[in-house]
Amino acid sequence: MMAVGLNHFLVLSALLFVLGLLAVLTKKNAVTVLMGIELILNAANINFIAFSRYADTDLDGQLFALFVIITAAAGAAVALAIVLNIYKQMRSVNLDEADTLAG
Amino acid sequence: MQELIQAVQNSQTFLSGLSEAALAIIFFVLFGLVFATVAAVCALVFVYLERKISAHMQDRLGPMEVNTGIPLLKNIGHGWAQTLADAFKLLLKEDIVPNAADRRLHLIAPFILFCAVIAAFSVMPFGEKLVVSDMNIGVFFVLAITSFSVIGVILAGWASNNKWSLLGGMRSAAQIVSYEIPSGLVVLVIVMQVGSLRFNDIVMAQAGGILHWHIFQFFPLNLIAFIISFLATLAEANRAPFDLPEAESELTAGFATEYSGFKWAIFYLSEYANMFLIGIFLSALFLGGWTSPFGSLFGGFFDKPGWQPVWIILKAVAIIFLQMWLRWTLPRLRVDQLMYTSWKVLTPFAFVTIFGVGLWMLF
Amino acid sequence: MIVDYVIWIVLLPLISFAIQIFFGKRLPRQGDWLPTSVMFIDLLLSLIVAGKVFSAYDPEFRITRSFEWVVLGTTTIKFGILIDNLTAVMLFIVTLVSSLVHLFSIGYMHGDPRYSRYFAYLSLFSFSMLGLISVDNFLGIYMFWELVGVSSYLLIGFWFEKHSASNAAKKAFLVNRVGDVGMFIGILLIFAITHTFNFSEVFGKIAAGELSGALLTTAGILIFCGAVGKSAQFPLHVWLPDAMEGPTPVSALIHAATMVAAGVYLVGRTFVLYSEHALLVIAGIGTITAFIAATIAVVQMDIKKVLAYSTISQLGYMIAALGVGGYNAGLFHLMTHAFFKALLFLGAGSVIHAMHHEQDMRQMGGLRHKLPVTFATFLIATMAISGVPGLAGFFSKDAILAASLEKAMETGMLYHYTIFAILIFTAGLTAFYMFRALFLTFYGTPRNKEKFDHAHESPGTMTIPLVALAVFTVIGGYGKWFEELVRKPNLQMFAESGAVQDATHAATEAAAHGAHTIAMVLSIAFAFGGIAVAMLYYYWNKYSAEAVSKKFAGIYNFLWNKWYFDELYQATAVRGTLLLSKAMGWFDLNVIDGLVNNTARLTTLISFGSGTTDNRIVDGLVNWVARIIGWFGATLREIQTGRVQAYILMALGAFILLYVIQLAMV
Amino acid sequence: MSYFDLTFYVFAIGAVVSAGMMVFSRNLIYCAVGLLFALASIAGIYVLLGADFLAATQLLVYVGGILALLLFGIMLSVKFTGVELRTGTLQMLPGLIIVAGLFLLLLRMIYRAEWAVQTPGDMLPTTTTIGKRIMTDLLIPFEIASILLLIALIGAAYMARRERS
Repeated sequence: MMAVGLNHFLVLSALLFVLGLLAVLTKKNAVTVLMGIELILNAANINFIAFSRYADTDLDGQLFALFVIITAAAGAAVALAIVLNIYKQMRSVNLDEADTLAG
Repeated sequence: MQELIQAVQNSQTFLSGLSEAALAIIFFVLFGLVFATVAAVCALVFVYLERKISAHMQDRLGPMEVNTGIPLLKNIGHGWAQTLADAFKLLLKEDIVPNAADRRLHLIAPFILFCAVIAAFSVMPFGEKLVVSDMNIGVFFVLAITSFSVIGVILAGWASNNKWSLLGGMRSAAQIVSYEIPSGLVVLVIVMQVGSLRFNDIVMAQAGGILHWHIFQFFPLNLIAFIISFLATLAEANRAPFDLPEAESELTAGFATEYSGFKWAIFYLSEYANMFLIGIFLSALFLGGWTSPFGSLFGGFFDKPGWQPVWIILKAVAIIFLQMWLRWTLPRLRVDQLMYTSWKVLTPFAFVTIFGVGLWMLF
Repeated sequence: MIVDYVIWIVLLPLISFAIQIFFGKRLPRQGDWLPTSVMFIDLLLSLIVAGKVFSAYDPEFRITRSFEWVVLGTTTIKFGILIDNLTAVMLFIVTLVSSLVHLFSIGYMHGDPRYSRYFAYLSLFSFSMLGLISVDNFLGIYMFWELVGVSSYLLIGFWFEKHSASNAAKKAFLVNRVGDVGMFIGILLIFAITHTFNFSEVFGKIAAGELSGALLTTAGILIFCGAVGKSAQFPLHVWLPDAMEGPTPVSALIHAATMVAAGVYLVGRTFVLYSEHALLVIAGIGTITAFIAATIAVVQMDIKKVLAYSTISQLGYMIAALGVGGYNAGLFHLMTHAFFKALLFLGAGSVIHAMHHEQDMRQMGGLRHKLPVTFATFLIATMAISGVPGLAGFFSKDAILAASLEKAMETGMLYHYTIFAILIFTAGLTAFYMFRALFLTFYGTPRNKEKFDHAHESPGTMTIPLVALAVFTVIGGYGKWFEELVRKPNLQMFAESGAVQDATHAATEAAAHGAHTIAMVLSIAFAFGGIAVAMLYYYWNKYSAEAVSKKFAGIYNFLWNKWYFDELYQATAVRGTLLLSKAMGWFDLNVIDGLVNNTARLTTLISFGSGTTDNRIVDGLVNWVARIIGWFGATLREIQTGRVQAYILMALGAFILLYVIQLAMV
Repeated sequence: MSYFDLTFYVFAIGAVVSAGMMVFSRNLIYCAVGLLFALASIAGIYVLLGADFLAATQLLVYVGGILALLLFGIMLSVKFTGVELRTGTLQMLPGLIIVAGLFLLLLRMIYRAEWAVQTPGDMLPTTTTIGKRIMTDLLIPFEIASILLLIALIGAAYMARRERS
């Protein structure tokens, strides 16, 4: 295979993004969905860093990725707290049962 | 790592034909094994030391019986081969896995813990050149890798599928996570003074004799930092006064209850490796790492590169002795006391030292 | 001066009528004295007026006074009083007879429950009759004509509880109306052309030739119809015999002297109007009426019926006289007839009064000793009407016959000769049936013993008028005054080009004389013939009337049934109208109601149709739309599953779709 | 096959395989472990891209923090509250189709677009530049991020606390 270039990283990030999305779309358990979301964020980060490397932008990409990681951490904490509360309310964490907003 | 590969490729040995990647794999494996064995050996030694020191502290002899008939070593006595015997015992012991447990996790957990600890050694400075990978973010890397051990502990607790081991795992994980914060903060103090995360930079900053060691700079602050760091890392290793998770009557061995045989040995090994890691880490940060305490006194004789690993290891052993010392003297902390010291004592003091050093450096 | 008198003469009865009708009951003696005294005052005034008019002794005597009554845009209708010799005579006759009848009624109607109202009706009648003869235009005549009709209706139907009386009243009124309608059309015809109602103006216009030829003749005949109706001439005479249902004085006043004379007066007043042809018609009708009435009178058994038919016959004479140009004769006969016919009726009245309201001659007989005054006056009147020389009747009837003969000789037409013949024969008949009645009632043996015994002479109030009338019957005929004063008007009199004395007057004088003597001889002969026959049958009883009636049963029945006129009218007019009304009824019911019902059914049908379409289509449409929206809503709702992951899936799907579309587009 | 490519493929495959494990495994814990190795390999990828500081942060924050948190979440909810360990999947087929479609679109985009790419320079230590940049240009976002974390901390703690009384 040819030398690893930018495209490789982009493909990898796309693949990870897609897998993360798949997890979000198909997993019944809320926590797994959260994991999926984390994966999606990481995929995005790969993109950022790949571009910060291959297009010299004075590490902007990396800084952005750093902030993504920070917010992801905050998000995960709050999300998990919410999931816990959902569990208290509904005695189950399955997303397909949480459809009280159905039309 | 890159130079090694270049060197091998250039040396016309049979290896130079291989592609860079293949060589890289070979070197990875090689280094891994080396460190694993070194760690194992040190662990054995420390286990033996611990048993002897703790015994003598408690005015008893400790293991004396197990010696070997091997001509040279025969007359050492003092049961020096005790740990060898233990090791053999553990290796031969039946490896029981609770039936409802998750077999794979049960297997992986100890290795995650062990890898986390061993990986940290790759960054430790045994000499100016004697560093496996001289990372620019050396210290930060150590902190990051040690956080892996939390996962290992949790998985171990979970994999043994018994509520108490899970609780024990949870508790030790919580303990590790919460003590990570003060140790991280304190590292900041040193990094602030040195201005770089590279171990060698930190160590060289302390060159020039005992007085240049960080511990003595900014007089009280760095010392406090050292103490906080020492306690925090001790707690992260789940040792001594902070080894509550194993100590509870119901929790027995904490998350390692369901482990036996080789996997338990891994746990044991990783614990002592962790102690050794802490030793080197602290000596590098506070006690001047591989610099000789005598500085230029004896004509810089002791500063020669050859001596560097000796100094660092001596300092590490001293710290380890201190840990063992603490273990057999101080009573265990209750869980709330444990959490209290972490959040209400160590973290605030860490902040104080940071601010103090920060201000101090400004003026 | 004279006009004021006349106005008072006309208005006094009206006033008395007003008082009488409202306060009659409360007046002493139920107010019978009021109208009677008023009538005598009227008689006095009319004598004064007559005196003044005749003292002038001028055939051209004429006083008129008129005032504007109604202004209709351009045309103004004038209303006024006309007084000339004819009016004076008529005034005298009417007031005389009316007052005598009032006097007679006091006795006759004594004890009647509606006594006061009777006198009120009498004064109403007098007012209308006096008004009629003094007015100077067509419209006025027509108004009083109607008033007279009404009062005759009221008086005939006075005893309205009697079914026959009310029927008779109605019959009289309706038949009169028929005539009145004809008259009214005539008046309108004249007005349409001459634009005026006034007599003199109309006659002037006719003289000027504005109204002439066929139109003039038709107008004349139409006006004559009114006269036929009122004076009970040939086609419209049926009501008079039935009118006998009313009280006898009424019959005497209305059906003998005055009202029936109105028709003759009208013809007289408007004589100029009638063209040659019209006169022929008038004469014809007159003669026929006379003949028919006479024949029917011969077989009548009721005394009042006999007198009624004799009246009709005498009126026929008058009309015939006018028809043949005997203007003077006709009117003279009117005057004389008024006297002796009123007498005859009052006489019959007292007979009936005496016999306690028994009118059938077969119940009477031999009353001459019981009722000496009544017998004597009745005898004089009978002789007068039969034309016994020396009495009033002879002179007037002879004049008529002479006039007709004269006309016959003048025109030499067979028509006029036949007329003369018939008139002569009728005169005989008249004599016969009058003396038959006389002998049946007063001579022979009394046929109803019980009533005969009760009979007694009528009281003073009743006998006085009889005697007065008797006197006038005797003296009325003498004197040329009538002949000179009441001259036959001709067109020239009214032409604007000044009054040209009728040069022709002398010529006719000679011819007249010849005819006169022949007529006189013949009339006397026939009169005494008639009397002789009557004596044969009823006085000497040589032949029995019954035998004759059986032998000629057919003719007898025919006559007895009054020539079947009533049946004829019943069959034609009455049933015709009934049929017509039934037809109209049927038409109305079926056609119009049918039409209405059908339209109703049509509308219901249409509304039903529109209703259902509205329901089915409009509502259907609305419901369909609602259902569709409902369906959309339901399907769209499916998408809202409530599951977050489903939403993300949809979003991404859409994103991909758009992306692909965008690619395809580029 | 340079050393660089090898390590890239090792980490890439490691990441993808573990991510696949996370997605397709039924057992919650395996998901977590899958995520763990995915994150670790991604940290490796960061190193390959010369972002050594970020690799360390990734390890420290993601693996040490978020993953530990997730594990805690799973274990507490499964062990003590009876949430069944096995999780099913929803609408897998449509999900797969959509995701595959997306992946193709992304690939098409990657290979179609002409990225403004220069040849990468040698890998310099990034910590100092990051430190400088944070403290100069990005000071405000840095402070806001800190406040954000504080809020999240308090919020999560408040929400998850066990109701007293």
